[in-house]
Amino acid sequence: MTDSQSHDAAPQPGTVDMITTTLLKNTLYNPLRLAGGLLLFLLVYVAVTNIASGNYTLEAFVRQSITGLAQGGIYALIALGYTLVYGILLMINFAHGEVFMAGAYVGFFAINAMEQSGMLADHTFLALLITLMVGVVASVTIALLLERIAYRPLRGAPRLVPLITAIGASITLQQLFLRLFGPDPRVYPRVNLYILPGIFRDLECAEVSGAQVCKGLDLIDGLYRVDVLGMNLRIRPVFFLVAFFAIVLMIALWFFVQRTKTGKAMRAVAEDKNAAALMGINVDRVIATTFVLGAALAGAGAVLFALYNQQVTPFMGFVPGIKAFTAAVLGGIGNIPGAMLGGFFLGIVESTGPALLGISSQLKDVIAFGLLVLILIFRPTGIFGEVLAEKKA
Amino acid sequence: MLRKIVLVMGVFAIAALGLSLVSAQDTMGSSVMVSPDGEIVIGVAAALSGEGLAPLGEDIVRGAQLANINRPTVKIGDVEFAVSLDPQDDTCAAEGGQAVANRYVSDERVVAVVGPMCSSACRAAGPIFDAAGYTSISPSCTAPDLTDGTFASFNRVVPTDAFQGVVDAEFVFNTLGITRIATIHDGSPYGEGLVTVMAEAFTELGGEVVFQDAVNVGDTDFRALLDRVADADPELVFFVGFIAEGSRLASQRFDAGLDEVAFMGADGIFSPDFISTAGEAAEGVYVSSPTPSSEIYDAFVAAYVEEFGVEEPSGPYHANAADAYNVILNAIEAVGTVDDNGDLVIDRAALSEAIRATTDYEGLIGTITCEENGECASAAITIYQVMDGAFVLASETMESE
Amino acid sequence: MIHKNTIQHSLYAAAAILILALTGIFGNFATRTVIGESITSSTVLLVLAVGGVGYFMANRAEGLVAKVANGLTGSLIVSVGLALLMLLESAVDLTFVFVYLKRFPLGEELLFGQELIPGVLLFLAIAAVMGVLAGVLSCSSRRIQNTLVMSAAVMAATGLLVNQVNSVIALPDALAVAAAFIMGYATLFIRITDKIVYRMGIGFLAGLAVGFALGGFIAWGWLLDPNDLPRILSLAVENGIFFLVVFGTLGAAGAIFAVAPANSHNGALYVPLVLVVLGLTNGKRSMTPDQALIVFVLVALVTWFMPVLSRRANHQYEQLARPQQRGTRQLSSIFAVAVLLVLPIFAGQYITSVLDLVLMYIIMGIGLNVMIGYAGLLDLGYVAAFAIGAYTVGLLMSPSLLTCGGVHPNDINPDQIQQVCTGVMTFWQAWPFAILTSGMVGVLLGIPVLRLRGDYLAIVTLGFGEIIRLLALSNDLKPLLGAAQGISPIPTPLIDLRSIGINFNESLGNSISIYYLFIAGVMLAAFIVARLASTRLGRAWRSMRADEDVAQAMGIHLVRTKLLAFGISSAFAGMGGAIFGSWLQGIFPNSFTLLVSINVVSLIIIGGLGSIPGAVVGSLILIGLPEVLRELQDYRLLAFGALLVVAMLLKPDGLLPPPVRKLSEMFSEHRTKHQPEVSHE
Amino acid sequence: MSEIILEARRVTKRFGGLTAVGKMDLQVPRGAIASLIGPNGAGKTTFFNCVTGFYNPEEGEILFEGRPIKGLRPDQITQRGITRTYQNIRLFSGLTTLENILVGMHTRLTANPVESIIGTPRMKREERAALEEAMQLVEFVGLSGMEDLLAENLPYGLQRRLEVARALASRPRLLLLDEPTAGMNPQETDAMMRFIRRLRDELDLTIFLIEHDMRLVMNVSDQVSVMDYGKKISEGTPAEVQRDPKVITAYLGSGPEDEELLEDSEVAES
Repeated sequence: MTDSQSHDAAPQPGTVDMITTTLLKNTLYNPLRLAGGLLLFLLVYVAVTNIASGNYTLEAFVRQSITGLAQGGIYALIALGYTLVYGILLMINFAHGEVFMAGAYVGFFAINAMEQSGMLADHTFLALLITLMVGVVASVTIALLLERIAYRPLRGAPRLVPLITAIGASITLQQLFLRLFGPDPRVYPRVNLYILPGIFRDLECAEVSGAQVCKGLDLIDGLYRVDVLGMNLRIRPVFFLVAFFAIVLMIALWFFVQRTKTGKAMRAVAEDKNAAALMGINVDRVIATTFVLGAALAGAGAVLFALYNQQVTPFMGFVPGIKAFTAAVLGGIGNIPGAMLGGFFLGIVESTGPALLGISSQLKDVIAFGLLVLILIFRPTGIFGEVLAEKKA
Repeated sequence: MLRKIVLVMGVFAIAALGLSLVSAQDTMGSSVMVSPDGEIVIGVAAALSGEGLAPLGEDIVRGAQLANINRPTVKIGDVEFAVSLDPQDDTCAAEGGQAVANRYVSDERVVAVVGPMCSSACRAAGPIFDAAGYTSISPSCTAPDLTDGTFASFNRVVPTDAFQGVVDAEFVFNTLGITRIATIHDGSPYGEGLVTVMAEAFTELGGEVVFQDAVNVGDTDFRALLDRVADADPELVFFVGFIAEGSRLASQRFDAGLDEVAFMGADGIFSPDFISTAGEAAEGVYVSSPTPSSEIYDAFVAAYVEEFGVEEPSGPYHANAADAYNVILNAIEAVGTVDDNGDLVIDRAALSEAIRATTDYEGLIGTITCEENGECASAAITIYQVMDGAFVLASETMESE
Repeated sequence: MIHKNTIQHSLYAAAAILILALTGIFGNFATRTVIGESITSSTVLLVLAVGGVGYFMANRAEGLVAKVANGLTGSLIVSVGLALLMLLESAVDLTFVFVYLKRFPLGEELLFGQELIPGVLLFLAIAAVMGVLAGVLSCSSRRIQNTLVMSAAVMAATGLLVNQVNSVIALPDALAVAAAFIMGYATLFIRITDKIVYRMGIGFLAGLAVGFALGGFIAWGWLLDPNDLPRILSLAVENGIFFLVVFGTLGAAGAIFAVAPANSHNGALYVPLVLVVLGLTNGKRSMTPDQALIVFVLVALVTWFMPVLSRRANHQYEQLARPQQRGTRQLSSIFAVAVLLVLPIFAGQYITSVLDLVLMYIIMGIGLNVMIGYAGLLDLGYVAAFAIGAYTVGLLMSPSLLTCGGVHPNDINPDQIQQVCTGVMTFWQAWPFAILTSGMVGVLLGIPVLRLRGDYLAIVTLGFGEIIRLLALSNDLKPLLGAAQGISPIPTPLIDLRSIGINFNESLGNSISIYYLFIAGVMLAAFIVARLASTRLGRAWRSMRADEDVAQAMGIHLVRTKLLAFGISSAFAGMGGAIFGSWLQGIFPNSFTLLVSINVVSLIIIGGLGSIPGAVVGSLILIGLPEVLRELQDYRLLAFGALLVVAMLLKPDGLLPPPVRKLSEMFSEHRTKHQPEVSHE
Repeated sequence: MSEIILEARRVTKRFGGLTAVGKMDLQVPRGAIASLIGPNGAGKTTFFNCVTGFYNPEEGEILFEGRPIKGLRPDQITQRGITRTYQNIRLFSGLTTLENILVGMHTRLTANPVESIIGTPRMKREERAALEEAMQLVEFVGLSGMEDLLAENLPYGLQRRLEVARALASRPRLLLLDEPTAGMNPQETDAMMRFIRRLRDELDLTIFLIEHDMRLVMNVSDQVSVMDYGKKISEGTPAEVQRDPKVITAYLGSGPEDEELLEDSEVAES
């Protein structure tokens, strides 16, 4: 409707031109962004020199990226929970890392019992499925209790108050598990889950009564040397399993939130709790559902994590919890694909960054948080986090 | 306004006057008095909380407790005085060491202290014990500079890192014949300190440290770091830190293709918990430890297992703690006097001297002779290797000169 | 008859208690005696669990029968839960899962040495009795309940703390101090004048009388052996004048607090009580039953009469003229300060070191209040500024790359260090640098996050905290910051007044002397922040917190105002960090964890956002309590976490939220006070 | 009429593809009560936001007292002498009546933090004078006796008055009122009408307001501008505007369906 009036305005530049010029202008005229840009450039320069001088090879990058992929998948699964809860309640559920830990812990008792009874060896897949379910149920239970005891009574309180209860709940859960189950790490059994013997004909073969029997790919505990494009890689299928799992669950979650009735109710509650209540939505129930969804993802992630990292301790949730929250913010908190992307990004940056820049691995968190700051300088609401964040901030 | 200022000044003046008067009078008790029905209290400072630290601290407390059970009294002439322990958590950190030291020096009944456990805690506790005229014997503070004469109160019955690091380097270079190593520590003063000594000694011997890095406590995924280690192509990975990180590194090294590369740790992971946590990955791992292998030591461990209902000691320092306890008791017996009321009087300065004058005490960790600077560990470093889920001797015990 | 929620809530409580029981808590505390040999911490815990639930349930019903029924139900449900657990424990081995049950089997503690079945029955019977008692108790008047519960609680707490808080004050000293205070207090019955100065004078005389009497008794040898006097009474022999001044002052304090507002009155009255209790248990490792009884009775008496006394004091205070009221308030705070100043002499090194820690966190709490409480910027990386303050002091006070002209001290011949490292400063020189550096780094860190709001800011600041710690820890910066070894030794602050002609040369080397530095820091911080908060900048912060856009539209320069908040707040952290570094005489990067930031944020929110007294209370509770309650051992952090949750659920605004500023009252008061002066000018 | 205090020249503000304000021209004479009316979503509040610096218009020029103010930050514009109130009252919660007004004086106070800390006599004098003036303002807007109430605890009508008092505290020369009578009953509206006149007459202010209540607009305004779809469609005295057929169509003709969306996005962005 305004087009008719614009004939006397300067001719509109092309879209691409406009974007580049505004970007340049925005960057050059903003000292902060300029500084950020320079720093980013410096990082890239260091990385490039490292690669050029042969200190860092593509092979190392691919190898480290693969482990980063798994770590990133775990971050993503936890981050989804953060993002969901944040989207609806605008609160940082600091105890989410402990929800993750609870899943892994209780899952341990399940898988341990099944190992004792021999079920793990006989029906591996079923046993793993049960462990996963147990882990999910444990996480969900803890999350529901948390919501009911620590968060729901404070729904109208100032925003910092639930943050403190969340921190308190986080410490309480961590210490409670420590006091209940002891400080020594619990160790998941090593699980061999063989799949697709038809495709992987020459893997895990053994002579059984004179005949060559091949069991196939060991999905969980397998470690294979593969030569791809001249790169000598060590592949653990479980890394890809984790990443795959994270992506599938993310997509499922996305569909759930976008398409189902409950998902729509969740979005409505996120927009405006009062209005949603007036529309006949049971806000408490929707919020509880959100916690359940987030916890289920965390619980599933926890069991996967424990399956390939073995050790489970009461403290295992804290650091991943913080990283996952970083990932959620990186992607734009409240945004489902954003959390996912943030998780993978963080995982890969953490594992490739120190070597790429040739600095101590101690500083990997510095790289992760530094990138977070840099990204937030350019996009204050995270990579994808525009719509929701601007409205709520 | 003026009135206010005058009032405030007045109060401050009174307070200052009181302060100077009372504090002038408040001199530290230079001796301890114990009545015949009282107890000689010995503090035990160790980390009783914290992931991976609590088992080590608990081990120290148990060592002292067992020594206390074996020798529950001090005999002065023909009078016996009971000894009791006062264990406190030093959290293996400077703040904890400071708090614990303040706790002990404000309790006049505490005669001496076994501990603290970690070098940073020892460093923070040192000035406080010094000022109060207390004396302490640490079973596990290994930082070399603790005995450089700064602290009059500090003694230890554990070999310094300067020694352990050299022994480790010699073992790797001479016994194993390895020339390329990578080192990793956990960012604790202990880890960083020992790794630095070891790396220096190893380079001096003619070896090459091809990669040096550190892990963050609490992290779970060290695969990227291990991948960098693998790229540097060492023959052995030397890690100093505690059980949690150690067992993760040991397990994850296979994912990075370090199957053929030896893995070695130090006393921080010398614990059955390391083996049970790392599982199969612990097989073949070398661990250096101040724990000796001798008959009296084996008997002590047997008593320990019996007393506390565990399968094995949860850490490496129980013997050092027990020896520290006994050295203190010996010193008390040497300097304690019974006064006319039948009370035991222990002069703190004399006690401190008596401890440093300890010669040729046959302890669990070897023959203990204290030097002027508080270095009491004539003790030895022994290197073990994990075989079939247990620590077995990998080398002869190496005695210090 | 039974309240509709009783069974449900008792079941919740039972579940919580069962979980605690599974941690082995009962056995863990069984060896720690509270009163005599028989009553242990775990007895107290049991009474709390079973009786407490019964009492709680009984309280919501009306009438004796209903109360008893509810109490019984509550107690029985909890105890049946515990009994079932004991039966389960004896039947199945739970120790693989619940490792602490191995060392501390539940049955060992709760069966009272009986066989399983008789023991369980006995346990249930005792629980039932406790439930009935709880019901009966809740039937009595509020005042009786308060008195009984309070006395029992103080008795148990004393028993727990006896071993920790030791050698504070001898009983004769405590009684003497209390007597002087009470004499002064009693002068409120002499109604000559309302003028506060005269009141004080009368109180002083009363105290003086007590002092004279005591001094006389001591001199004549009627009271105590003159050669073996406790700390305060020995002054009578050593310095009679000063002794009398002290007692007179105590009496004056009593007279002032007798007409003080209810809060300060009550607080002041508890001081002699606490002193006497401390005197009673002085030098003991545990409390005997008689001592317990005395403590119980004393506390009961004070609690019983407190409402009456406090009402009267408050009433008297209200009757005073405005200037007299102000005088009373000022005087009582001056007395409070005086108590604070002499406290460490009696408290001893340990308690003082706990107080030092508390004070340090108060400084940081006041500082962080600027960020969170006033400006509304959620900062989870406050530890960064704290660390920078500590490191700056560490680097400037010891030989380092900074002070040795860029040469590493290890590369310098030890004999020449003095000549080369000319930059080494004293604490008093380095302190301002530390404060300034922290403030500046705070501003610098603030710049990139100016546009971020709320939780984005939280995670970025958290990141900054971690970045600073990791940089300090990293091998890459080892030559400057010392990596894991940190910086040590750092000299302690030295007050050397000899250059200005006063013969005073004292090193603040221990917890007691550094206490005064901390006190000075707290006062400075409180003064500055209170001033800022009540003037232009403070209003700008608070309006920004309420609505950033409108604040800007009201002419507030957001960037400048925010950066000032970052800078000032960080400067206080730096101030605390600097003292911390030289107190510890060394700096270790592992001191600067996220937990420090979390502690500070929690304490100001628990205390009440934007409230300086809130920061004090929050710090005492969150930092002081866990430190003193070392008896709780590993349960400390668990209690800490639970406390955070419970405190927020019960008091979302914090314990001492800032009062609404009554500007118009201040204004009119000011006008009446200054009107004549203005005309005079 | 007399000199022009506020002048907008071809001001354009777009949100993505949506032009909320398009080539808006407007002049407000000094000392006038000028009104801006228009259907919901016409872009009135957006225009206000452009004037007060919340938005930076893509095109055009805004002059205040002859000097360009486009692109200045809101605080700079306040410093120049323009303040405003809000459609949905936006007081500082947690601050008392007096404190809210004192915040309004922020630009006029000069004490820097150091002076505040030291407590210099100058700063104390300034604070005292500010408090005195705030008390007078409280009296002026009729909030006496409620000085120490928290702003959020005031009754609705009084909150509006406090918002005006806060705006007045910066001693503006141009006051923008965004729907000052929204949510008020007829009596309150009448009181507000008198109040607005008093503001102009007693404080020598220029007032520019957005309003939906036609009775008020037609009663108090010296000049009425009408906006629709982001453009000015009419301007003049109340009587002239009332007769303008374009205005009648704008109000009676049904707008497109995205009208509400536009309004929503305005609320959301502000």
